[in-house]
Amino acid sequence: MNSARQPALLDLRGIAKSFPGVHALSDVDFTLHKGEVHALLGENGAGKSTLIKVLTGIHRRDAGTMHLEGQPIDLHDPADAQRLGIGTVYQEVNLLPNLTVAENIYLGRQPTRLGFVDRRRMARDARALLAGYGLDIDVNAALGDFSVAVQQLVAIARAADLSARILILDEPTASLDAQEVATMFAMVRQLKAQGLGIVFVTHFLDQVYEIANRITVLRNGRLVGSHATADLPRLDLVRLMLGKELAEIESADHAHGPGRGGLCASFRDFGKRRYLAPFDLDIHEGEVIGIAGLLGSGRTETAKLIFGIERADRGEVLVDGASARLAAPRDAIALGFGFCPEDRKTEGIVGELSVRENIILALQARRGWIKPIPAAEQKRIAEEFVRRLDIRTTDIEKPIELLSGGNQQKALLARWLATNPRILILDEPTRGIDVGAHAEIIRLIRELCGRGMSLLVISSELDEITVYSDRVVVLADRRHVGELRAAEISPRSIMAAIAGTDAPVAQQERPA
Amino acid sequence: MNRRHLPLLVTILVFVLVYALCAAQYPKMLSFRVVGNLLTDNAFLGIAAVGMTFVIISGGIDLSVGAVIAFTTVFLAVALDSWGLAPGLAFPLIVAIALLFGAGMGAVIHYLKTPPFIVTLAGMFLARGACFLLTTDSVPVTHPLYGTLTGFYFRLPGGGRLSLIALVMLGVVTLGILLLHYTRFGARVYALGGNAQAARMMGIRAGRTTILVYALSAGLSAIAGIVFSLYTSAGYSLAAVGVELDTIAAVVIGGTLLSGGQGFVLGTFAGVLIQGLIQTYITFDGTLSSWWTKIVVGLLLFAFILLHRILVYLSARRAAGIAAGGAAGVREQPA
Amino acid sequence: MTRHLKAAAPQLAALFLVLLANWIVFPEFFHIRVQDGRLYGSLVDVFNRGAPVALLAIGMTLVIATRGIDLSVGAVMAIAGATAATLVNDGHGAMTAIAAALAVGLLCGLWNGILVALLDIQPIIATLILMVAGRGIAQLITEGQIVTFVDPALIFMGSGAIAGIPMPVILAFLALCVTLFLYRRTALGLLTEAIGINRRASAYAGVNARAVLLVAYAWCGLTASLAGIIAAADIKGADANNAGLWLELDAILAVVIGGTSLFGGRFRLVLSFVGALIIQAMNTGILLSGFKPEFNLIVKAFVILVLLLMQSGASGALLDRLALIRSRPRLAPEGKEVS
Amino acid sequence: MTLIRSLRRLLAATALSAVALSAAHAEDLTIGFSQIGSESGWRAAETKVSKIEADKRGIDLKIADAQQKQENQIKAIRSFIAQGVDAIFLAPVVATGWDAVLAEAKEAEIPVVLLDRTIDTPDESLYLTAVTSDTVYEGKVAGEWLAEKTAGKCAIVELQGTVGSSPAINRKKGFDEAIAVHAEMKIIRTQSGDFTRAKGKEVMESFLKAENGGKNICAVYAHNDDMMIGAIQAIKEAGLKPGSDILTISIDAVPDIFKAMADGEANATVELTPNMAGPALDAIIAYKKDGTVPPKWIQTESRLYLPDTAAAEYDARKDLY
Repeated sequence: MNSARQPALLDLRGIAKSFPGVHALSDVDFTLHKGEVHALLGENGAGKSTLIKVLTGIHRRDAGTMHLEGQPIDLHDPADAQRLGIGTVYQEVNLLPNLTVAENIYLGRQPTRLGFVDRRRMARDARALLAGYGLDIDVNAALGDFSVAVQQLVAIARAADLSARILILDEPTASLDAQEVATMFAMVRQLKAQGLGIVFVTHFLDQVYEIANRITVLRNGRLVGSHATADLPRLDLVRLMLGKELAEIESADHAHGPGRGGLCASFRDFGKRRYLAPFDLDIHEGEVIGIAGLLGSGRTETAKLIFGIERADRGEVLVDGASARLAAPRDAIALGFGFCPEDRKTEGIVGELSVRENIILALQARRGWIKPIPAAEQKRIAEEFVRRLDIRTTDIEKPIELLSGGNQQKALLARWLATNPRILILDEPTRGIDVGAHAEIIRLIRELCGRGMSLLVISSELDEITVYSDRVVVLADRRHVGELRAAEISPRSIMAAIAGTDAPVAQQERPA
Repeated sequence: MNRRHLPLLVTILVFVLVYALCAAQYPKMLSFRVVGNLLTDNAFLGIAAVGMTFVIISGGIDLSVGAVIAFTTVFLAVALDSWGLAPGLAFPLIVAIALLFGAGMGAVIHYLKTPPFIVTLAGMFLARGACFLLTTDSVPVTHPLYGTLTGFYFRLPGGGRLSLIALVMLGVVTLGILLLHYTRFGARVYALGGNAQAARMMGIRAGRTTILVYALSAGLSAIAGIVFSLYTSAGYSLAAVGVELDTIAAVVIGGTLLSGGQGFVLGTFAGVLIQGLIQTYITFDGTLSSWWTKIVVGLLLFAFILLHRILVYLSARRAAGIAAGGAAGVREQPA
Repeated sequence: MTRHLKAAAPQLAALFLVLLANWIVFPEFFHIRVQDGRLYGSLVDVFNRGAPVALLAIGMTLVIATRGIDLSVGAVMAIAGATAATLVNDGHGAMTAIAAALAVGLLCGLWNGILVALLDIQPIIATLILMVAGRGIAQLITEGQIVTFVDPALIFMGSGAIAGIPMPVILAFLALCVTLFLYRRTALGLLTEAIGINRRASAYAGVNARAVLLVAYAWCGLTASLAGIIAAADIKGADANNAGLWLELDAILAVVIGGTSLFGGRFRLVLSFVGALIIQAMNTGILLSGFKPEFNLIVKAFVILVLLLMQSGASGALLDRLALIRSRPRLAPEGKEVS
Repeated sequence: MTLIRSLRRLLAATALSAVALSAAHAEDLTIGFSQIGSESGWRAAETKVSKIEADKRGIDLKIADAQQKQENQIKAIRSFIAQGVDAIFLAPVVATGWDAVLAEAKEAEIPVVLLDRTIDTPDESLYLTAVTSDTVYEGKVAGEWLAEKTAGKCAIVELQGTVGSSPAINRKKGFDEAIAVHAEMKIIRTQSGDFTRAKGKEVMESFLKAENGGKNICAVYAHNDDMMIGAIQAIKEAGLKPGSDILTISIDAVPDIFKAMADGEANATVELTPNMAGPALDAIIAYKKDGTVPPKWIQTESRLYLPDTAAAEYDARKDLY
């Protein structure tokens, strides 16, 4: 497939790029051939995104050469890249939710008649294009009306249609469930067969082995290796990425916390119409409850109801045996709850504020504005958590938006730990962060429940859930469909519960 | 029906409702004369508001429209009467000047990364100041063409008139609809207002679009100025003070979001008519003192915004309910 | 401290330049003498005349920090002045009148706050309502006339002096200090910035966004009413038609010149205050220069443009800041991440 | 379907309006008054007096406030035509730009009376009559008084009205004409005080500083009394005596300037009467009754008032304002 004689589709040599104070890339080589899926891997901050931004014309390189099918190229802006046939799909910033699906696909190259956009033809073309990938949706509806998965597929369809040569997929699967990933991969294989070169960035190693022909690993802005997938066993890959052996993950055993303490909170017949079917849930001290299910199954909805972001319209909450009010996050916080949302950027961090301010925010909000936390105390709290959670920042006064994803996640965790909560809800705490931070967060989860804190952890990673949960609540179709206890917990049993084939525990009441 | 069109429908519905209420109290308001007046009297406002719609959808704001209108009237009066320029030359010339002026503001906004609010505020001072440099007097335009143009109208039953400037406004609104919804440029404007970064990544040149949007707004303001100059046959440096706020209100009443990315030219048109209707109603009433006029206008604005919000909220909730009930697990929940 | 000074460099340089220009067109600009127990001179005028806009700018800064805007401050000034004047003329004491005027201002601010925070109406439109109706309310109180008053205590608010320093200057500084205390000595400033940057994330962290918004708008109404009292006391009469007319634009301009972003978030009260002084220094300079009044607006437009150029060109740091703010909802450049 | 129904309703309404037009009688007249706004105390007084005068004569006066905008005045006139009023009063905010809309009124046979200010038009048949003072003349009266008072020798500072407004332009013009014949009368500084007290005070403050602490200034001329009241305060705060150290002359004759004159702080004012509606109403009633055509210009007096009568004049006016 990859003929050595014919010039590579894309060839980068000695690329360097630095920002004030940081060498983001130095002397990186990268080669992409036609009809291959090339995984680009590395921890957060390794330089993947910078390399991609150089490739797509968002950043100018400081040094190095770029050749496209043997011709030297120089990119000034994303339009240049688009013209040369380099298309990109990003994890977060993808398309324009306020435009229709068809407009998104054809933005900048709409079919026109007499100078006016031929909307009918555009819709027809868009429908045909998506149908080619097995997607049948209303192309005249706003893109924002569709799920992230559909949006992502539309983004790929646009990029592939736009650029017949190179497609860059920057963590496109980060918020998709297994079935959606499968749909996407079918699409990727189709494109690969058409001869496109595809650059694939991801954190999911399974996916790499499923679809990539070749793997290039970056670390600290440098190239550490480029291998055919078949020649690179998983363990070696992890070693390349981390630069060390990670015994901890491999030896993860089923070490649970000290078991259940007293009953801390219980939800009875708690639910909201058209949002989540009523459920019962007891939370004990020092317990880790895993919440499993596919994306959209009601996992995040459960968290949002418990945390008062959405207001339940039936049922009651008992905290320490007394009925409690849960109309807003502030009520939940007053009861000693905490919640690390999945969408860090829009629901978690307050970007321009410093790491210190982000960490003390919830504590301060709970104390009320009139009693500020003294500056020295703020500094002490922030520094303590920076040390304890190993948050990598040069300065606690640095705006949090300048930190990497994993460190932002840890700072958010610190925000809640500072309030010393009784119940902490973590929604996908390990999503989109690198392997090292991942292991650290799992270690933290164990440590926390060891100290008597109750944890609700939402995760798509069944292995992970299995490792730390005392109990697993399984959801499907916005309903709590089952609950697994200590010995029953395994990836297999969870999947069975989700699928509803062989639920080991009596199913909960179905909603009316 | 598409959910995107909801605010537009609400606006039109409210217009019809308000008109019906007015007509119930003053039957004479339901005449061709009043309809003709609505179109003629608000022609310049409507034209400027079309430009403002583009600016606001692109995520910006333009405070200079009133001043540009005033400058246009003064320029035309001076150019036609003192300099003896032919209208065929003066009209394109002033539109060209305005286009350049708007493009300049767009360039400052884009390249100096300054908020449009401030840049166009400076533009407002500049244009208004430039009027004073030409003349501080109110100058009548005596050119015979003006008489011909203002004398041109279609007679409607009941003494109503569909004037040339009303036709110009209807034309601009139509072209605005075409430009916004049926050209690539229009899609770029939406894209820029929806998410400038994403639009840039999709290959849209933000700078060029920004400059074009502000040039378009200033150019349309100049056309509004020409219309205003025909409307009054004069040039006056204090004309159209505060028109920028009227246009912004019309655009917002028309269902366009000030945060950008969503809106309709047709909605703006309805917004302009609603404001005109409120004024007509107050004149028909004729008992309000100056201060009560202001208070009532404020209250009506409030009532309208409130009604709009309630309707949109109710429909959105219904729509969300249907989506959640019908396609749980596939469609995302609005948070 | 040096960090603060560095951040303030463009504003201080601008103020210096405008004052320098004034000195060039009018060499006696810096002369100050004592007249009837109060300081007297052009520089004093800059502070004295700048006080109302400075007061408006204080409140406006807080509102802008929440990602809002308040167009009604000019109208609130008129209402407050009308209230105070009418009350003293009805035989109430000056203290009662002032308290009532401040209370009315607070109420106006709360009204705006309710529209924005509880009804979720876009700030520019929400406050447009009071901008239009408010002046009508003020005229309703005065019945369209200029209500002249002779109460010495109320007049003292505008033209009195303590230790030679004119009252408006003292009141503006006092308001600045109280606001700084209220926002920076408590956690209110932090919470305001937090909701301005990311309202949803702040709400999830337990910040009562509605309360913070209400306080910001209420405080803005309060400072506007104080400005209105000063403006009325200055001319010994409440001019509902003209008091504070178009001053909301000056106040917004002052905040932006002070370096607070219209996109909300980090705010800088002292520099907004400096921004108001820059604007007034410019106005005073125009008056002293002897230019024809026809040139006023042109000069103003060019000075604003130059200020914008200075802020964006002379200070690269600020440019970066603005660029960052504008791209906030999107990805942070990964190149700046810490590895 | 609804369209047809509304069309039918429209036709019915227009038929109604035709009936209403023919049924107008002289005794129960409806008059529409397009007022500029309430930008000054004088303006509010004019509105108030107009209402009183209309009530006296049993006439229904509909007042439309234009908030200082010409476009609103044009809209109001069109609405009055649509309503079928018997006559229209117009206090034009600006001199130009009325031809088209007044032609419509003429076509609808509705007489128009201009109040307070006149308009700039080649076709005088567009209005029945104009009840105005002569703003150029007002400026002239002020200038002549000052020339006489100072024996033709005076360094004057001028507080202009809003830049571009017609009273500001005309009052400046009249004043300039009056002092042009005196070689030693000169305007040494002129700035706009926007017709307001606050701006009048601010501008005067800077004039005082710029002119050697006010020692170079012999007199101040303000285009309206409000600016002068602000200026008087500025003069006092600068440690000078208004009325003696610096002479004052302004226009309008509002109550507060009489008070200042009574206190010896102002020297003179030129009256602009707020009762423009009275003569206008009489003219319309006569015209409607037997077709008496009034003279084209009913000029109100521009009287000069001096401190001697100030106290009495103040008492006479304070209720109107």
